[in-house]
Amino acid sequence: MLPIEQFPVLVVAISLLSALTILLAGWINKKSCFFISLATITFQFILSIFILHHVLTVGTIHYWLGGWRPPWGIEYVVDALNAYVLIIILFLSLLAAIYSKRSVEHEIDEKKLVTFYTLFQLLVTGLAGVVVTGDLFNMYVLLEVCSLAAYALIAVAGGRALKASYNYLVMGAIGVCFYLLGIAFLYSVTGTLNMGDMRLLLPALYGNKGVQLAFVFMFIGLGIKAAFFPLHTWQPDAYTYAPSAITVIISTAMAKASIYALIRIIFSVFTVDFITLFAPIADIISWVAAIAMIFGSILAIAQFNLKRMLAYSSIANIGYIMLGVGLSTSTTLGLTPALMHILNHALMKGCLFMAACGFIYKADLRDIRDLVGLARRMPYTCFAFLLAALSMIGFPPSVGFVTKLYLIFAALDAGKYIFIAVIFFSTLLMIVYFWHVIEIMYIRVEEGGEKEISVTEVPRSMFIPGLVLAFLCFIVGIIWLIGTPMPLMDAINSGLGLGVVP
Amino acid sequence: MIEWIAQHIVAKYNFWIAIVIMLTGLYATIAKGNLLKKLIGLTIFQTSIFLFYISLSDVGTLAGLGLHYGTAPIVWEEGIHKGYMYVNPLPHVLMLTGIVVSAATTAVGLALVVRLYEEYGTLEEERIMEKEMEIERRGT
Amino acid sequence: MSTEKRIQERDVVIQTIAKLMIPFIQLYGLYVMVGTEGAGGGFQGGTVLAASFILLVVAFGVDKGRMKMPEGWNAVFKSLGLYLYAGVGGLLCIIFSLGKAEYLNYCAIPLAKIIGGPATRGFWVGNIVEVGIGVTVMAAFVSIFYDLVRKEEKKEAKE
Amino acid sequence: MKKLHLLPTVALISVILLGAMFMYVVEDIPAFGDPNSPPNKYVPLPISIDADGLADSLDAGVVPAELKSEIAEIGYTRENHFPSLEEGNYKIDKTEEGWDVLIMKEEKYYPGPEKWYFIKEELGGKLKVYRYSIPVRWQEKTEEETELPNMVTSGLADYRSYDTMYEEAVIFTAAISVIMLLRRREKL
Repeated sequence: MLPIEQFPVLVVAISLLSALTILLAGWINKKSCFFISLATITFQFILSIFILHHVLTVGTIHYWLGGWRPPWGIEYVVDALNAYVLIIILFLSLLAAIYSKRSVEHEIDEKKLVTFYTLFQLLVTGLAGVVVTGDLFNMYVLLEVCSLAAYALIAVAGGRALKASYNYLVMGAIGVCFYLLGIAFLYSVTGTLNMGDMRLLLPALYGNKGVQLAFVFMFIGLGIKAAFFPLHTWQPDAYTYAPSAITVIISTAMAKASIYALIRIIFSVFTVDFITLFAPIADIISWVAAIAMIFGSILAIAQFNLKRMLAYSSIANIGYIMLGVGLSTSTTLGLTPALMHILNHALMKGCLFMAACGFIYKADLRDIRDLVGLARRMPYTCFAFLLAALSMIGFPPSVGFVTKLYLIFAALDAGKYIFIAVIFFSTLLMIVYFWHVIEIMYIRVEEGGEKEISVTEVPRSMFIPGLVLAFLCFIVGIIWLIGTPMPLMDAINSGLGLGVVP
Repeated sequence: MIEWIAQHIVAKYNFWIAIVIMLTGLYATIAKGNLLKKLIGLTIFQTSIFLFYISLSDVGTLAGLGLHYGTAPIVWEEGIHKGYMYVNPLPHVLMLTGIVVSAATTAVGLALVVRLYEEYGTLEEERIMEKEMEIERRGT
Repeated sequence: MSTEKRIQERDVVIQTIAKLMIPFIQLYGLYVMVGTEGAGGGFQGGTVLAASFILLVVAFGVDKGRMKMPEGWNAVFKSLGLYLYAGVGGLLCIIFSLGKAEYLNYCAIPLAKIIGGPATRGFWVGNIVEVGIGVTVMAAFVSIFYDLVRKEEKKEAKE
Repeated sequence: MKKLHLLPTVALISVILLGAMFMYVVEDIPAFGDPNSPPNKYVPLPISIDADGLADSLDAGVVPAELKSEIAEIGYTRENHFPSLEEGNYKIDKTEEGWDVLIMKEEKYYPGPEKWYFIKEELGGKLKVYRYSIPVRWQEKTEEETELPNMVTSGLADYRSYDTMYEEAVIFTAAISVIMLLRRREKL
């Protein structure tokens, strides 16, 4: 066994051990918590780069935990899709950790710092674990680790966050239970829990009603976790009232991990054949996603609270990703647009939430109408917001533009022209609400009666991650257009049996 | 018809009992306005799933009349000769994990309920909503 | 007269019975936790042990209970169980075999060269992993119980 | 006027929908207590070929080429990280009901043969292939491999020990969450 094949398990296990260490180290020195957490996440990020390199050059990593062969024991399978999502999640966690340093000191009792960072590290553990695992039940346990940490971390802000967190807990627990029930049905007909094994055993059982119901349950369960349109009701409150750093991490890394789980279940356990065989499942997903794109954008226009507006915008963007998933079965592009938007949306929404939380940090500005003339006082934060908002609208050559371009290609290729109209309409709505904010921030001049805001720039550790993300929005967009990551996308598509349309 | 009932309702009574409990739990989780009752409903819902898993592991056919008897999965040579079979240990293992997860979720939920009660002085969802509205109105 | 004091005076019977019962409950918890011969295991044993502490708190009040099981110890125990499991059991396997064996593969522990692989596994699972699980579960449940109970007490004191 | 009770209506609709879904699937759920059901013993593979000639070959201890290619077609091949049916890698035990195919494990510490496939001759002279599922190995090998008589313990803390580790992480998370939400004293 090559030493590098140990890395997937080390990414998760060292993170867990670090969480324990933070709890004990915090007893001696509260300041050390942040640094241990930061060092661990940096280390995990470096490991994940090695994993991606190994997967692309050598091949898929199969790792038998405890030395037991897969159907009897638990297996870690790391292919191109896992490695790609793992890097995104750990990169965003790293930036959120850097961002949390000052914002947490400002928002949370000093007494709670130790437990806060312990839970933060456990959240990262859960997210990394969900992504690398190759076992259905193991995924359930790790989903529960990261969800429990997320419930508590949202609630720590107090006040209305408690109710938001409670709603999230009830919805999330029902979602995870549905997922567990789905596993029960699959297990009762296949007798295995390993994803690769189940993929081979299922084709003979596609006609089995239990398998069909299992698909529905798993889709609903993970859809609740990912805040897919009709199941999103917990999401706006949770994003709005959570502490800043937590909003950043759950809106980017956690949403992406849930989407990853959904993609893994749909394409790796049930495969493309299943979703095209019985019902037009892919079409249903596309249509619901199209409704989500429009619904989220319209509700975002109606909001005055900036964070809530961004939360509704997230619902629309989850719709973009799911539209990519829905179209993937009928184009030669396969999952490429959806996978692109997983990265792109993480970059853009991370930057936007960092900026929005920066406004709250300095002057408690939650309302969009209070942001008048802020660009002169907080130039860097506002610039980051501007770049990310332009990118969201689809200003070339930003990442938002690339996503929309590829989604249009995919819709053209599939011959479903209606979705092109949906994409254009949703872009129009996005322009309305983002332009509204930008206009208030940059163009509108303070009137005499407006209250004087005397704010300066947020601390450096808070605006630099935002700026990094904002510039990445454009740099990554150019990289996508050049086509450097396309071999990775092809590897993922061929691994899932996509991209080949008969 | 009678055959169908015997085959799918009597022989699969484990499934039906789990389903009835599950639907009770789900109804309570969604419909009840009291936060604590919601949590109780959630626990019932989770427990019914455990019941379904555990019942998958049994190997006794018509216990009493039939040919096989399921016994606890602990190595016991004497029992094997008497015609006993070990029940499937895997669902037990999975559900031990599941029970811990359920207990953990309940603990976090209870902690949230305690905090909510401190904050609003009530556990009825409607009253909490009203108070939130009030706070918002006062805020602006 | 405070509520706490009144309760204590009223409950002589319960206190005496609890004093008698608690050692046996703890002994039984340890038996369930370590005895891999029969049914049981770390989680069940840990729960029984936690129940004994909860009985202590119910009979004598939180303050006395906390003297027997301080919260500081609780935090250490919680981490200790997982350290035993994930650190000692898991990472050492990789370290001892220089990256050749898998995580949690107890055959890679040097003990296996002396008493053989299966025996090592049995020893490790029965005595270290199960105890780690039990300690974590016990500490976690006791800690959750303390935190859920203490609030009410504070409210009563205020009134 | 009393306002419409929205939540009970939603709950009732979802309960009825779910109940209907469960009614729909009941025919395909394995019967209670079936010792041969997929979770308990083996899973049928979609293979069914004529037995004439092949049974003799199985009796002689050789898996015939037709069966081998059928199994490979499902995907149980070396490329998918499953054991292959190479010559000398397996052996066949004849039992009353059929033939057990035992394959050498590839685990470093436990190389001995173990049950993988089960081949049965059915009434119409057809051969049916089954794959053994998880509990078979746990029940038969737990004493040999872990020296623990209790299969739940060995399964919990050895075969699926990784799940258990994160189960502990879950309870740890819950304890820390409760501390964070409720504790107000100086320590932690």
